[in-house]
Parts: sequence; structure tokens; C-alpha cells
Amino acid sequence: MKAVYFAWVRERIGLAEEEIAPPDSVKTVGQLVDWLAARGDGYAVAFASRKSVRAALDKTHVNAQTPIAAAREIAFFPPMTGG
Amino acid sequence: MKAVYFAWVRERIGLAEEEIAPPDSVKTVGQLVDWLAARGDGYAVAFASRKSVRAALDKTHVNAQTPIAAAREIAFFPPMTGG
Amino acid sequence: MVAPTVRVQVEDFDVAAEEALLTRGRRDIGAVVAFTGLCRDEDGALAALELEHYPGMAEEEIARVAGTALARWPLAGLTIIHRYGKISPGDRIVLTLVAARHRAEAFSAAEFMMDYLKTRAPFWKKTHRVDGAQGDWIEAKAEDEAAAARWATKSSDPAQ
Amino acid sequence: MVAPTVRVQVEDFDVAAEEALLTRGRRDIGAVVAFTGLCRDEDGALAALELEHYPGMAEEEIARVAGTALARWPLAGLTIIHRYGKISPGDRIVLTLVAARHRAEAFSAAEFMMDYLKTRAPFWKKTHRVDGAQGDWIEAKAEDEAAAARWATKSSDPAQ
Repeated sequence: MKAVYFAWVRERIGLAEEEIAPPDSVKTVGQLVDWLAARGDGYAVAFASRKSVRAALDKTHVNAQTPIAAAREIAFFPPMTGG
Repeated sequence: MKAVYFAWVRERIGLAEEEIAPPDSVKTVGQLVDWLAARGDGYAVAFASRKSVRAALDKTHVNAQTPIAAAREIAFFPPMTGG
Repeated sequence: MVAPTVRVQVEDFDVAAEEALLTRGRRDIGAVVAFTGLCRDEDGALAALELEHYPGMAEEEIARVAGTALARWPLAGLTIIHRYGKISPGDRIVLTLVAARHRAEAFSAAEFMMDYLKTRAPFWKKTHRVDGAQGDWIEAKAEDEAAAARWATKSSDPAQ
Repeated sequence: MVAPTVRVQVEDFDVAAEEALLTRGRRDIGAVVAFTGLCRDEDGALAALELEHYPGMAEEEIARVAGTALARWPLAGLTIIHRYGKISPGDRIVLTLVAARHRAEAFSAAEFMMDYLKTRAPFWKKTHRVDGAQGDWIEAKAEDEAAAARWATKSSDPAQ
């Protein structure tokens, strides 16, 4: 699946997007965050405060409990500051 | 003093404005309304529903209890429908 | 202290031009709310509205309510324009323009101004009907009184 | 059913032109509320804002909130334009334009849209400081969450 990152999540990870292939044991958004956070220092810093990072699955807001299922794109970003 | 009338108060009385000279016994806005209402049919119809007529003394909203005192202009009109 | 702009006029107004006047050269304004009131045709029954006003008092009363809004919210600018005379369906009647640092006070002040204009500014609307019949004076609505009443506070009710 | 106009763009927008598009030829609109959000210079400290957005999701999310507003209030028209990219102090960032028969629903829908845009639309603002220092990302405010939360109802909370 494709992972996309925005704002300081993007800056800390050092990538705007990447293809990821989490193991089958990663079933929820929260489990995917845990798996990503273990990939390296940038990821660990980006996800250090779990509650400061929001997620969207195929461009719809989701929470940590949401199953990833067959989603093609997952996005991680800080709380939004539009308007 | 000058009396000015607006909207259907003006139409019913048949005048936009006039000079009036109420007797000294007329001390409040309410008493002035009673005095005017007795001046003729148009006035009686205009002031038939006391609560439907609003008043302003020298261009400031007032109520029936307000003393006329040395006011130079009194206005009578229906509830406002601006905006 | 911000001075409000208040105009009562026959002519139409230009919302964009008024907005530019209020914000030009400013870098401290984060929110502008522009409310425009338009003449509706009442499902085709209305040919025009005739707006009568009390010259002098209309301007004074609007300025007084504007002063209350400026005392109540921290605003950067406030413009109110109210037309009178004959107005056709689709035409503009009234503009309330509020500039502020933040959106909450801009929205509140604009809605407050409109609620008070409806019930306190000396304007009256007579309808001209499409069928040529002499129209009636539009009656004041209880819901407009209620809308104005919800802004009342002990310290700053312009109705006092 | 009214279809909202939603645009996410780099270019500035013209409030008057958008308002004309929404009201032209209509005689059933009594109220138009235009909210414009502008870039403040934070008392001279800010050189510019850099707005990042999530292409695709930004449009979809705004359209979804607009759909909720249209289901909740009887509106005649709704336009939302949100810019991204580099924006200087004094420049426009966002427009919410609501047309309706009556003012109460126009004000409510406009404020609802702005409260939800603040907390739900995927935009992020980075500051560029006048002193040339690398600016920070603007943090989400608890008061914006609270402002959005007050619109929640069992039946129509777009956060659900």
C-alpha cells in the first residue's frame, strides 16, 4: 500500500510518500503506526506522540482502531489547521 | 412641537408631519397618544392599537411612560422592519 | 477606537469596494464577514419593495447599535449601509461588513448588527404586488424580536 | 438539491464574482453571508504562511462538510474556496459563501463550515518569519475543536 505523510510528519520521516508492505499481523491503523515507528529514528520521532498524529485511509479520516483491510493509501499528518 | 408620522401611521392620519400644541396636562408620550387619538377619525384609526405604535422623542426610542418634557420632535410609527 | 461607517442611501452599494476600504493596508485582520440582505420576490408575487425610513434617526440608531457592537467585540472595522426607496427583487437592501482578528467575533458582531437593525432601525417596507394591487406594509416578526433579545446582557443591551 | 462549489487552488479568488455567480438571476435569495479568512502578520513577526494540503482529500472533505450543511439548513447556494501555497500577510486564504432565503440559516451554515474546515479539512500552515528563521508549523487550537464540537448532533455530525 502507499503511505503518504504531511507537514511535520513528512519532515520528520524525510519522505512525502512511499510504498509499504506491512506483515499480515498488522491489521489496524494503530498497529501500522507501531510497525512504522520501529522502522527508524525519523519514524520514531514522527510517531513519538501517538495522539498528535492523525490518519486517513483512502482519504477518509480514521482512528487507531480502524482496520486497514484493503485500503490502497494511508496518510499520516498532524491535527489540521485549515481555514 | 413637531409630530412626524411614518408608514401606516402616516397613511391613516393622512399627514407626514405637523406642528402640534398639546395642553400642559399632557405630560407623557402615552398621554400625547390619547390626546392625538381624540383629534379625528384618521388619528383614532392610527392609534387604535396602542401597542402597535412605537414612538421616538428627538430621534430616540421611548415608551408610553416617557415624559415629553422639552422635546422638539415626536415620531410615531409601526414596529420597524428594516434589515 | 474604531469608528463605524454608516450610510443610509438610495443608491446600490459595492460589497467588494467596501470590503477593500475596510481591509486595505491592514495586516492584522484575519476574518471578514459580509452580510448582504436582498429583496426576495415572494414566489413571484412581489413586484418591488418601497422602503421608508426616518431620516436622521435611521443613521443615528444604526450608529448607536454599531457602537454597542464595537464595545462588545474587539473589531478592526465595521461598515453598515442601508438603502431606502424602491427596491426590486434580486436587488441589495442592506450590507453589514465586519473585520476582526478572529472569525468568532466577526460572525457574532455581524449577526448582532442584523438582529438589531431588524427591530431597532426606523425602516418600514411596503410591498408592491405583481398583480398591481396596493400592497401591505410588511409586519414585524416575533422571531426578529426574539433574535434580538438573545443578545441582551445586563451591561450592554442597546434596547435599554 | 443544491450542489456546492468547492475549489482548492493556489490562485487568489474574487469574492464579488463568486457572489454574483451564486445570486445571478435569483429572486428567492434574501441573505448572503461571505466569510473571508485572511493571513495576519502576527504583529509584524510573520513574513508569509506556507499552506500544505492533501490533494484530493482536501476537496473531498470540504465537499462532505458542505453536504452536511446543505442537509442541515435550507440553503440556496454554497461556495467554498481554499487556497494553498505561499500566502503573504493581508492576502486571502479561504472563502465561504452561503446564500439562503433567511439570514439565520445563512449565518449558521457559514459559521458551521468554517468551524469544520478548521478542524477537518487536511491543510497545515507553516510560518515563515520576518527574521528569516525557520518557522514552526501552526498548532491546532483546542478552541477550534470546541467550536466544531458545538455543532454536533446525533443525526448529522460530520465527524462521525
